[in-house]
Amino acid sequence: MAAKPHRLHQMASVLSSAKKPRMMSTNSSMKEEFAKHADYLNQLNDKRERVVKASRDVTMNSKKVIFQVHRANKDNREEVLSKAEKDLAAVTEQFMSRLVKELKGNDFWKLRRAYTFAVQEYVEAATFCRFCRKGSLLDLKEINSTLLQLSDQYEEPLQINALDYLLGLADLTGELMRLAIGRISDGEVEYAEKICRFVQDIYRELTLLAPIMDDNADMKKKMETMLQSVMKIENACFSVHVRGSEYIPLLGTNDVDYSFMGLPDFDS
Amino acid sequence: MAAKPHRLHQMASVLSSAKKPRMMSTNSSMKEEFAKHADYLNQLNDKRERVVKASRDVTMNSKKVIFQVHRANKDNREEVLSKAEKDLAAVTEQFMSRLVKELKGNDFWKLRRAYTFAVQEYVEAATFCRFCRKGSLLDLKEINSTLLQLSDQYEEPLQINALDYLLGLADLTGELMRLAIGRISDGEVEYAEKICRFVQDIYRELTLLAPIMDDNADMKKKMETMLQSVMKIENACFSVHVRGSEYIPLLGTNDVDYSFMGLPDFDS
Amino acid sequence: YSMETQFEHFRAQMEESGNIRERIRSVASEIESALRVMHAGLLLVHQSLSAAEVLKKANAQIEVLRVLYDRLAQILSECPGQYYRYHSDWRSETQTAVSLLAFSQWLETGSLLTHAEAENKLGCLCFMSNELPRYVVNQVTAGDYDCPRNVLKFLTELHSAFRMLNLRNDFLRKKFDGMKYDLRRVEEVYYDVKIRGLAPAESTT
Amino acid sequence: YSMETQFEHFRAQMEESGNIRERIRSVASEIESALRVMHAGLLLVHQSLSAAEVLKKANAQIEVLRVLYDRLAQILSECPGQYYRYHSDWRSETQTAVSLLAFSQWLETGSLLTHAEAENKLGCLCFMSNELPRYVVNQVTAGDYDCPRNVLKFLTELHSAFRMLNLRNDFLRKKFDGMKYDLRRVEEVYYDVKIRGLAPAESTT
Amino acid sequence: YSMETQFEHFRAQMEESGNIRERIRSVASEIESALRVMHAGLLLVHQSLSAAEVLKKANAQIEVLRVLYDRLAQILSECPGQYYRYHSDWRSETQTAVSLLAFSQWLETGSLLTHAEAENKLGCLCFMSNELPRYVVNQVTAGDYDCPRNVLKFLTELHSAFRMLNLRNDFLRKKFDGMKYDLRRVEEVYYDVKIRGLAPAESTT
Amino acid sequence: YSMETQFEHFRAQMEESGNIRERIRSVASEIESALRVMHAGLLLVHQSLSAAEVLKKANAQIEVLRVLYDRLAQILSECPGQYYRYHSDWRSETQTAVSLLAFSQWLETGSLLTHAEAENKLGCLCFMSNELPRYVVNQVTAGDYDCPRNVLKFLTELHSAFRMLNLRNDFLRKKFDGMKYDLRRVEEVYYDVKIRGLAPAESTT
Amino acid sequence: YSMETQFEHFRAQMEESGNIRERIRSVASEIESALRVMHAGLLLVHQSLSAAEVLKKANAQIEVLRVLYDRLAQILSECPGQYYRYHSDWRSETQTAVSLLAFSQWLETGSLLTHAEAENKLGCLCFMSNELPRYVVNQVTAGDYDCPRNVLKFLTELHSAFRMLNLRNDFLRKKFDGMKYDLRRVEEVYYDVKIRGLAPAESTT
Amino acid sequence: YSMETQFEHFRAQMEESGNIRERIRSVASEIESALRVMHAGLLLVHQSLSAAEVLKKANAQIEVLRVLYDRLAQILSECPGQYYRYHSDWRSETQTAVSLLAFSQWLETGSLLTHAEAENKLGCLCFMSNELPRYVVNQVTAGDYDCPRNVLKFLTELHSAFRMLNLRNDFLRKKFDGMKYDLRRVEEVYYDVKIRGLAPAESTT
Ligand SMILES: [Mn+2]
Ligand SMILES: [Mn+2]
Repeated sequence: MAAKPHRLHQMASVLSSAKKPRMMSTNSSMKEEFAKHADYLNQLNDKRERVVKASRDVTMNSKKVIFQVHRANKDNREEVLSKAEKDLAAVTEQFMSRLVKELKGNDFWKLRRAYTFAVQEYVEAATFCRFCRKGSLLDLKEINSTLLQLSDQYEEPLQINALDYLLGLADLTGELMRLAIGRISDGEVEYAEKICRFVQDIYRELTLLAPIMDDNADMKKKMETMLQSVMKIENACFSVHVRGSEYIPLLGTNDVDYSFMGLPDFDS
Repeated sequence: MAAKPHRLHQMASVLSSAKKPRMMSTNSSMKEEFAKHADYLNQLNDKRERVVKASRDVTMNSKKVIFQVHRANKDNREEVLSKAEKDLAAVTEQFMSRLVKELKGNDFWKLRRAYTFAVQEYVEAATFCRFCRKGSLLDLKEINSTLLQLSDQYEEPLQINALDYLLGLADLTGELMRLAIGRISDGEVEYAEKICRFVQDIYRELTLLAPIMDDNADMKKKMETMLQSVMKIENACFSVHVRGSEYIPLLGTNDVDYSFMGLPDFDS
Repeated sequence: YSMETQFEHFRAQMEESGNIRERIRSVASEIESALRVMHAGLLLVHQSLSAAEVLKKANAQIEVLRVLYDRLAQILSECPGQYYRYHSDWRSETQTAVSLLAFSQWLETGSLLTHAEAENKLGCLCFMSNELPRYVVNQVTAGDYDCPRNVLKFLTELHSAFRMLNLRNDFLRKKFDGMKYDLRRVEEVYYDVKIRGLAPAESTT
Repeated sequence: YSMETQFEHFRAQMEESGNIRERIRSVASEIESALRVMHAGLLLVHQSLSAAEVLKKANAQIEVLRVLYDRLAQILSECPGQYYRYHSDWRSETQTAVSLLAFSQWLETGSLLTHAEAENKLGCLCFMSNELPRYVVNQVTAGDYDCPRNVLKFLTELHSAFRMLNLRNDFLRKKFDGMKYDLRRVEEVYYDVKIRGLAPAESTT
Repeated sequence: YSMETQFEHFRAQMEESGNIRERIRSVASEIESALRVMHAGLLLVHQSLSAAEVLKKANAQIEVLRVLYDRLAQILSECPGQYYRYHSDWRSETQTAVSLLAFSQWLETGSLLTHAEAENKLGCLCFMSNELPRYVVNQVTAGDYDCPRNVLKFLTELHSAFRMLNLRNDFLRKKFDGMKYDLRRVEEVYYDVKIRGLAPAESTT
Repeated sequence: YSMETQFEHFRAQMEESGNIRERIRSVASEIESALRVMHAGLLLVHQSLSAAEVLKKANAQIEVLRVLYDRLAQILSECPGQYYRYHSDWRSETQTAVSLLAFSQWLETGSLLTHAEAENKLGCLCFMSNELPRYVVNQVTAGDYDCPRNVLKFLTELHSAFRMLNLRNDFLRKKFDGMKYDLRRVEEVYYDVKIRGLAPAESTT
Repeated sequence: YSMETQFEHFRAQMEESGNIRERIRSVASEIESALRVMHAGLLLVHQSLSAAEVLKKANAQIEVLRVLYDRLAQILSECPGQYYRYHSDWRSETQTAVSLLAFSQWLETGSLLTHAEAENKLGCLCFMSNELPRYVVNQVTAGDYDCPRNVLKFLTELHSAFRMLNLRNDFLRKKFDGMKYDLRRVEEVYYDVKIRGLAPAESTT
Repeated sequence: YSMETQFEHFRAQMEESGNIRERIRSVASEIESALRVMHAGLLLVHQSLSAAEVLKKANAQIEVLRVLYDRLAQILSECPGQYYRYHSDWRSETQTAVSLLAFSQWLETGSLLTHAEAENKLGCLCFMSNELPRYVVNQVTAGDYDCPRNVLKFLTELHSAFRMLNLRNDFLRKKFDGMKYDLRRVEEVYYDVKIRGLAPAESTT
C-alpha cells in the first residue's frame, strides 16, 4: 500500500547521506548487487509473460461472450442470455482470476499496458450482458465487487480502474449499434430507440470525461468511432420512422404500425 | 502433402457441376453447414492462440540464450558456452517442440505471421551459439535435422523455411557486432577481425538474396541495420589498427603489439 | 566454401519460388479477366433481363474458369505444402469467383453453393448479400413484386446462420456487419411493397 | 439517475488525479531546475577543476533536492498504490538525479551508490558511464595520467556486472550497448598513456 | 564580461515570454473546461429536448467564457504587437468556442453569429455544419417534418457564401470539403421526408 | 577543368527545366482559378436553377480556359518530347477541367463529350458520375420526377462501357469502383419514384 | 444581404493576408539564395584557405542580405502587430542567416555577434557549433596545432552560458543537446594534439 | 453507337500503353538482377581484394547491362515523345546502374564517369559517395595509408562542384546533404592517420 512512496523516502535518505560513502567498489559486492538486479528483471519479465498470456485468454473468451449475446432474438432471449452469463462467469473465474493473482500492489499500474486491452474487452462483455438483461448500465463498483470475491486471500485485490472501464464502455457502444440494427430487423423498434437514447447518453457523458482522462489518445479515437455508431443508430431509427409515417393513399389508413416493420411474417 | 491443390480440383469440379443444383436451401441444412464452419473457425483460433503462446516462450528463452553467450570471455568460454548450448537444447525440446506439434501441413504457411518472429529469434540464438563455438555458420539443414528428431511421430514435420532462417541471420549480425566490440576490449583483436570478415560475407551474400525474398519489406529494413553493424565493426577494427600502428618516438620501437591493446593488466 | 554453397542454394530456391509466383500471378490475371466478363454478364440482372438470359452469358465463362483453375492446381501441386505461401496471389480472384458462382447458382436454383473452403465461402456469401438489395430494388422497379419476400427469407436465414460464428475483429466481421444493412434494406423494400398491397399472396412453400 | 451519478463520480476522480498530476509535474519541474544547476557544477570536472571544488558546488544542491523529494513522496502517499500511475511524470528527472548523485559519489569515494530502485539505478549507471570517456580525456589533457587506469578498472567491472542481466530489447539494452563504446574509448586512452610511458607505476590496491 | 551579459539578457527575455505563455495556457485550459460543459449541454438537442431548455444550459456557460476571454485579452494587452506570437496557444479553444456560440445562436435565431476574426470564424462555421445533419435526422424522428427544409436553406446559403472565398489555407479547405457531405446528407433527409409527403406545404416566400 | 565543366553543364540543364516547370505551374494555377468559378456556377444545378441559366454561367469560363490551355501548349511545344516530364504539374487541373466540361455538355445535350486523352477523360467521367446522385435527389425534391429514369439510363450505359476496359491503372480503378455507388443511389431514387407511382409513363423509344 | 456582406468582408481580409504572405515568401526565397552562396564561401575554411580569403567571399553577400532584410522589414511594417503572424515564413532563413553571420564574425574576431532576437540567435549559435569540430580536425590535419585549444576555450564558454538558460523551447533544447557532442569532439582533438606533444606551450593569459 | 465506339478506342489505347509498360518493367527487372550481382562483386573491395580483381567481377556485368539497355532503348523508340511517360518504371534501376558504374570507374581510374543525363547522374554521384568512407576505413585497416588523402581530395572537389548547383529537387538535396557526412568521415579518417604520422609524405603538387 504505502510501499512505494517509501522508496522515495529512501531516495531522500540517500540524498541526505550522500556524503557518507558506502563502500561497494569491490568486484564481488558489485557482482552480488547485480545478481539481485538480474533476479528482479527475470522475475518481472516472467510475470509480464504470464500477464500477457492470461490477457489473451480473457480477450478471446470475452469476445466469445459478446458473440453469444448477439445470438439472442425475441424467441430465444432467455436461453441465449443465460448461456452468455454463464460463459462470462467462467471467464471471470478461470481467467480474470489469473490476472487478479498476478497484479497485486504496484504491478497493477506498472504492467497496465500488458493487460489493459483484455480488461477493456472484459468490461465490454460484462456491460453488454447486463444491458441486454436489464437495459441498464453495469457500473464499475459492481464489476469490482465480483472481482473482490476472487481475491479475498490477497491483501491488495485487483480493482479495475475507471480508465479501463471507460475505454471498455466506449467499445460497448459499437456492440450496441450492431444490436440496434438487429433489433429493428427483428421488429423491436422501441428496443432500438431505447438503445439509441442509452448510447446518446453514454456519448454525451463521455464528451465531458474523455478530455480529462490519463493519456487520452486512445479515447479520442474511440470517441470518433462512437459518434459514427451513434449516428448509425439514429439513422436507422430515422429510416424506420419516416417509412412508418408515410401516408399511403392505397390503404387509406394513416396509423403507424411499427410492429409490422421489419418482422416478416414467415412461417418460421 | 498434396492436400491443398486437391481443394482447387474441388473448386474446378464445383465449376463443372455448377449447373446441377445441390439443394441446400432449407434452414436446417444451412444451419448444419454453418455449424461446421463455426467449429472450423473456433479450432483455427484456438490453434493460433496456442501457436502465439508457444512463440512467446521460444522468443523469450532464445533471447536468454543470446545473453548467456555474451557472458563468455577468454577465461570462462567453455563453461559459459556449454551452459548456453544446454539452454538452447532446452528451448528446442520444450518450446520449439510445441510449435512443431501445432504446425503440421498447411498451417505452416497459414499461421506464419503468428510464429515467424519466434523462429527468427531461435535461428539467431542457434547460429550465434555455433559461431561462438566453431566460428562457422550453422546451416539451415542442420537446424532442421534437429527439429526432425522432435517430430518423428508426425507425418509432416515442421521445417524452418529459408525466409525465416535468413531473417534470423540478419539479426545475428547485430549480436556479432556486440560480440566484436567486446572481444576487442578483451584483447582478442584477431577474433574481432574474424567476426568482421564473417559479417561482411553475410552482408554481401544477403545483398544478392534480400531483393528476391517473399515480401521483403522487413528484410530491407534489416539490411540497413546490418550495414550499420558492419560499419561499426569495421570502424572498431580500424581504430585498433591505427592506434596500434602509431610510431612512438618515446619508446623508440615500431612493433605492433596487438595483444597489449585493450587488455588491461589488472590483477583480476 | 560452405557459406557460399548454402546461399547459392537459397538463391536457387528463391528464384524458383519467384518463378512459381510469377506463373501463379499470370493465371490469376487471366482468371480475373474471365471473371470481369462473367460479372458484367451477371450485372445485367439489375437491368431486369430474365434470369435465363443472364445465366447463359455467365455460364459461358464457367468452362473458361475450369481450365484456368486446373492450371492453377497444377502449378500448386508442384510445390506441395506451400498452398498458403502463395495464397495472397490468387485469393482475391478466387473469392470473386466463388461469389459469382454462388450468385449465379442462387439465381438459378435459389440454393446455396456447397463445397467451398470455409473462409472463402463465408467471404463470398457476404459479398453476395451486398448485391441483393440492389437486385431487389431493381426487380421491384421492373414490376417483380414477388422478389423481395424470397430474397428476404433467404437473407434472414443466411444472417441467422452467420450469427453462429465467432469472428475475430477482421475482414469477415466487417463484411458481416454490412450484411445487417443489406438485410435492413431488403426488409424496407418488402415493407414498401407489402404496405401498398403489391406483394402477391403467399404460396405455401 | 444512476448513469449520471457514476459519471459524476468518475469526473471527480479524474479531476482529482489531474490535480495530483499537476502538483507532481510542478515538483518535477523544480527538481529539474535544481538538477540543471547541479549538473552545470559537476560538468566543471571536465575543465579540470579539482574534485573537491566540483563537489562543493554539486553538494549545495543536494539539500534542495532532499526537500523536493520529500514533497514528492508526500503527494504520492496521498494516492496509495498508484506509484506507477504517475511514474512517467517524474521518472526522467529521477533518473537524472540518481545519475548525478552516483557520479558525484563516485568522484568523491570511487564507490557506487547503493540503495536505489533497480531499473532507475541501472539506467543511471549507463548514463554515468557515458560521462567517463570525456572525463578521462580531459583529465589526461590536464596532466592526470593516473585517471585512465582507475576509470578503466571501474568501468570493466561495471560492464562485466551488467552482463549478468537479461535485458529486453528496450531502452536499457541500447544504453548498455553504448557502455561498450565507453569502455573501448577509456581503454584507448589508457593505451595512449601507457604506450608513452606516462602512466604511473601501479600501486598495490 | 560580454558573453555572460548577453546570455543574461537572453535569459530574462525567455523567462518573460515563458511566463506569459504559461498564463495564457492556464486560461486556455479553463476555457476548454467551460466549453466541454457547454458542448455536453448542446448535445441534448439531439435527444429532442426543446431548444429553449437546451439553450438555457448552454447560455449558463457563456458568462463564464466572457470572464475568461477578458482575462486572456488582459494578458495579451501586456505584450503589444505579439498577439500572433501566442496565437497557437489559444487558437483551437477559440475555434471551438466560436463553433458552439454559432450553433447556439443559430438554434435561437436561425441566423449567423456576426463579428469574429475571419479565419477563425470560417473554420468554426464549417465545424458547426457537422452537427446539422444529426440534428435534422433526430428532429424528423421526433416528428418535426419542417426542420429539414429550413436547415437545408440555411446550409445552402452558407455553402454558396464559402464557395466565393479563395481558400488557400489547407486546413480551411479541408473543413470546407467536409461541408459538402453535410449538405448532401441534409438534402437526402429532406428528400426522404418530401417524397413520402411528410413535409408541410411551403409557405409562399 | 573537367569536373567543373561537367557540373557547369548540369547547372544549365537544371536551371532550364526548373524555369519551364515554374511557368507551367503558374499557368496551372490560373487554370485552377477559372475552374473554381466554373464549378461554383455548375453547382447551382443542385438548387434547381434551369439548365440554361446554369450553363450560361459555366460557359463564360470556357473561353478563359481555352486561352490558358493555348499558353500551356505553347510552353510544352518549346521542349519537344518532354510532354510527360511535366505531366504531373498540370494533370489534376486538367482532370477537373474535363470533368466540368463533360458535366456541362451532358446537362446541355445529354450526351458525352468526345475527343480527349483516354486516361484523363476516363477519370473525369467517374468524377462526373459523383455529381449525379445529388442532382437526381434534388430534382425529385423540386418535383421533376422524370429525371431519375433519364439519368439512370445514361449512368447504366456509362458503367457498362467502363466494364469493358481492362483497368490496370489503380487510380482509375478506384474511381470506377466508386461509380457503382452512384449507380446504386440513382437506382434507389428511381425506385422511390416508381413505387409511389410518381414516375411519368415511359414513352416508347 | 447580411451573410453575403459578411463573407465579402472575409474574402477581402483573406485576399490581403494571402498577398502579404506571398510577398514575404518571395523575399525569403531570395534570402535563401544569397545564403547558399555565402555558405559555399564559408565552407572553404575547411579546406584550409586563410580566414581572410574566406571572409572576403562571405562578406560580399552581407550587403545583398542587408537590402533583402530592408525589403522584408518594409513589408512587415505595412501590417503592424502581425510580425509573429508571418514569422514561420521567414524564420528558418533568418536562423541560417544569423548562423552564418555569427560564424564569419567568429572567424574574424574570435568573439560573438551581439544584438539579435533571443530565440533566433540561440538556435543559430548551436548550429554554428556544429561546424567547429570539422574546422578543428581540418586545421590540425593542415598543421595548425594551436587551433584546438582556442576553439575549445570558446566552445566551453558558449556551452556554459547556454547551461544557465532555462530552455523550455523544445527545438532549442534539442539543438543545445547536440552542442555537447561538438564540445566532446573538440576536446578529443585537443587531447590528441596534447598527448603527442604537438600543442604549443600555453601563453600566460 | 457513339459511346461504345469511343470506349472501344479508349480500350485500344490503354491496352497498348499497358503492353509497353509491361515490356519495360520486364527489362527493368533484368537490369536489377544484373546490378545486384555487380553490386555484390564490388562489395569485395571492402574486404581488401585488389581493385583489379574486384573490377574483373564487376566488369563482367557491364556487357550484360549494355545489352539490356539496348533493349530498353528499342522499346522506347517505338513510342516517340513518351520517354518521360514511362520514366518512373526504369528510373531507380538506372540510378543504381550509374552509381555502380561511377564507383567502378573511379576505382579503376580515380576520375569521374562523364556523359549521363543530369539529374540521374547527380543522384548517383551522391549515392556513390556513401561507399567511400567505408572504403577508406577498410583500406587503412589493410595498411594502405595513402588512400584517405586521395579520396578526400576527390570528395572535396565533388562536394564543391555540387554546391554550385541550385538544387530545387528535394530528392537530390537530401542526398546531397548526406554527402556532407561522408566528407566529414573521410576527413576524420585522414586526420587519424595523419596525426599518428602514418600518412606518407605528400608529393609536391
Ligand atoms: Mn467490440
Ligand atoms: Mn538480437
